[in-house]
Amino acid sequence: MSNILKREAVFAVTGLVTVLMFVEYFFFPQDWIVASTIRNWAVIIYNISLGLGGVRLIQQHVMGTQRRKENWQFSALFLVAFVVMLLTGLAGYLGTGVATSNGIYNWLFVNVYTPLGSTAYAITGFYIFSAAYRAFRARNLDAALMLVAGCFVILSNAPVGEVIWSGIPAIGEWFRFVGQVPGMRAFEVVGALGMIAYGFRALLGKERGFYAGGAEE
Amino acid sequence: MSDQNIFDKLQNIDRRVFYWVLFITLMVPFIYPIGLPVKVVQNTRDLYEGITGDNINPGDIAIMNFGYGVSAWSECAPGFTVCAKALFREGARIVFMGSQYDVELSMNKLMNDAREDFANKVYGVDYVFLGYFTGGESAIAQLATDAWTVYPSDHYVTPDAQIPLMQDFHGWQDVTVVLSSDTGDVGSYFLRQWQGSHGTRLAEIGIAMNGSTDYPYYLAGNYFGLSIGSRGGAELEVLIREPGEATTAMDSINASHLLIVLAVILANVGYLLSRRKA
Amino acid sequence: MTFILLILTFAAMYYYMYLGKQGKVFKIRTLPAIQAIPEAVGRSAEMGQPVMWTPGIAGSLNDSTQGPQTLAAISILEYVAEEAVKAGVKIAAICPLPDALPLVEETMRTAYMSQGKPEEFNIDSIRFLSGQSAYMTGTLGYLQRERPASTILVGGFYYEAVIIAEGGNTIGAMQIGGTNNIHQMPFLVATCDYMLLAEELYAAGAAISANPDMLGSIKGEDMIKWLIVVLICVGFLLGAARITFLADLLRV
Amino acid sequence: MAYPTELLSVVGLWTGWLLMLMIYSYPLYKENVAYRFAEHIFVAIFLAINLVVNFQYLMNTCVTPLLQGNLLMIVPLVLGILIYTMLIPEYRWVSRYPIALLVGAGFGLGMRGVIKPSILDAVVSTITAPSAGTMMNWVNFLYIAVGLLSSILYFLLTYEHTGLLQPPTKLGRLFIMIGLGAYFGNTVLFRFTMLTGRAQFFLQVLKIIPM
Repeated sequence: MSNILKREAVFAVTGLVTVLMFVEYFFFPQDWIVASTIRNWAVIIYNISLGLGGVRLIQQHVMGTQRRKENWQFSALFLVAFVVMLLTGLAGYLGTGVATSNGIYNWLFVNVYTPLGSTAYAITGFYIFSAAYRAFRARNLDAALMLVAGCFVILSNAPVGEVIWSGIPAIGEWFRFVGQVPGMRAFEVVGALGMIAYGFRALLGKERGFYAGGAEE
Repeated sequence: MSDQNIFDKLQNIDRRVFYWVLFITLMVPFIYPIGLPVKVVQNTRDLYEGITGDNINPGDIAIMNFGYGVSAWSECAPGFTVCAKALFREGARIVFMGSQYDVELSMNKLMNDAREDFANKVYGVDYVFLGYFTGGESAIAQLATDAWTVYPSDHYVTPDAQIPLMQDFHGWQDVTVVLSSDTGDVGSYFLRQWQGSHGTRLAEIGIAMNGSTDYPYYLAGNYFGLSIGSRGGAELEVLIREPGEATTAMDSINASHLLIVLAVILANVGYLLSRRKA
Repeated sequence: MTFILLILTFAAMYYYMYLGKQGKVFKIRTLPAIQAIPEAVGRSAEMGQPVMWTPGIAGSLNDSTQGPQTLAAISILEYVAEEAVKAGVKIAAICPLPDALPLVEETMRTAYMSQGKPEEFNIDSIRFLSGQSAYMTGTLGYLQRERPASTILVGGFYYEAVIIAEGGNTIGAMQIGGTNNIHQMPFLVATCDYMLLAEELYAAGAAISANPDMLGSIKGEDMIKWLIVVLICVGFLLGAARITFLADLLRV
Repeated sequence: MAYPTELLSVVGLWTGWLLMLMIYSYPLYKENVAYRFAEHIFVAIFLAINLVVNFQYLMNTCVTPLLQGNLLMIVPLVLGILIYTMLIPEYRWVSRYPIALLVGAGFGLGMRGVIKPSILDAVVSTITAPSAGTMMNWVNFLYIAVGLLSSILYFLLTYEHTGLLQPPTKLGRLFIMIGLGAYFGNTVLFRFTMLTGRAQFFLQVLKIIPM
């Protein structure tokens, strides 16, 4: 009994919910209350599940601090910053319903989170540039074609391309508006079929990857 | 010293030298601007014309989705701002929403960048800020069929029942056009659950990286218009005749793009020479 | 038309999965990147250097677009580990994904056991680095210190692919890349000697794990690809002759 | 946006500027204490904002309606909490039910929605002849059709690329490389634009250029 509860019943839920989504799409022009309700549940469950990654991260830093592991000071710093931001945010929310109504939370949000968010995400600009010189080689026909197309698109994306040679925008735009389309469209079509294959295996309960790291109980 | 080992020496330059050269190159044009003209391409023109003139009537409802966060402001905010201005000037009513934790900051920035347009608009009547949502594709599909379950209230916790605009917005039937600006997948959710399922007019104010994957959908008519990256933002600023952040950034884009193409060419010339020698 | 194509796709996949269950084995075509694995391990044996495998940080297992890439990467690890144990080469698995760690360990341990050398398995050959910058810094540090002769960069990558591939390239390692994330493919193509593009990653995983369901559904996919190819051929000729019958039909 | 005058805002501006330098000390110099300090602050604050914003959304969409009488909302609330049994090994199997519902809804919506835009519309667009009769339009029409055909043939996974299939599949891989090249070009524009924004912020805070 317990094995059915741990495996077959789970796959049945996946399959049933998937079929409900199909039934709504193909047989209900407006919307179907059953599918709409389940979708609304999925939104809420997804929302609650977002805390999972956080729990693991907090566990890791609490252990790091307790056991004085290497660089434990940074784990302590993490916990302090996390608690201050969490409490001030919740205080703001419980007070007026909008977290940023709390002065400390709003100040940290605008003056610490915003610059750090932009800075961390933009770091890739550095890496692309050094990789372009040190690693991007036309080692074969594939890579050569890719680099030629890439350079023309780069120079046609920047207005300066036209100043260098009037042909650049024309060739660059051909690559952007025609040249890339078959390759990208092939990824689209093949990707769609890949998603359907993966969903179909999940529908039949043949996809072990989802359930808690795929380990069989 | 034969030219071949110059390239070997250049190849082993410390990575940090490249980083300093790039960062300085990006700064110089802000101090000494050049201001080259920006040519408008068809996909951006279709986006602008699709939300102006007789394609939008006063009172129509448009959804504008902040699918980008503070980290992509320089890429998406300029184009997003121009589209919001254009829609307001056509008398459209706008529902702002977003899938990022910092959507409130993006909304504040928009209200500041387009303050003249927001000045003569009434909150709750001409526009509403619904704020953050989560739930991935399920939430976007649910927004199409029963919007009030995804957003029982706006960002300021005012229940939908007390917001005039929300009385006319319950699902896809009430929406004339959806504009999504994404670093992530929400644009493709609107594509599958709104445009693909109900034929809603959809356009993307996209990041440049997604330009290649978005463009075939524009060609197939799934997107009626498409702006690609900060270059698209600069083109939209040309179309609305109000130069802004994207136009200012174009000079740095020019300098840095020249630099990377030179780097690729230099590297490969050295590589081919050393391969011929070997 | 959407309904018909969906049912056709399900039918094709189910039919070949059923045949697979009956024992029919579908062979995945030759993938140069997988054929190069013995060569990569051989190079490490010659140079007395280790082989490095890493799956990228995007692939948490219950993410429907990234998870499958990690599972395919772990199947490829199984093959690499077996070849490495046979050749007596050290293998390092650098994994930034907490939920995939048990699977990585289980795969490495089984590889050593299947080659009859369970005692040679060393748990320290699996390194866990949490967080993208720690993962990038740690992997770069490993590349510069240990200087592996070959690196296997397959799985769900984000922009750490640029840095790790460049690091491997500048120490002269032979690199095999593979991902289904389009945004990282250009960088891996430009920096790796062999590359698994998009669905090829899953095909490689299926070929190695010989999972009948996986192979059957891939065969079913191929049939639908043939159908699409026929539709395009016929449609193109009709379109050129300005006959829009097929295009209108597909628009229904 | 004008340069702030109020003390708290000026302090905030310079805080952001210093944190940026701490993060960029990693690529521009080397991994160091300042970088690790800024990184841990960022991850901590990002996680806190994540929890606060999602808690707020959960209250609005689930708890408040539940307290206002929509008793059905107890189901997703309980199922959502059950996901956390994943952290307790012996009860991990319980977490499979909420995950099963998420996976079922995710794939159900994904599969039903992907066919029209990503397959049918793609084929229709490829086989629709250009309305305008210019030579270049017809060349592009042929190019895209042949390109898509050969690229899809390249992705046939259970057929060897030999014999009759060898030429088209080899050609298909070249079309794919052109697509990836354009993608690389667009990625450069994206990454450099974000770094440009940081270079601008650097100069603005130093008042070298206006805000």
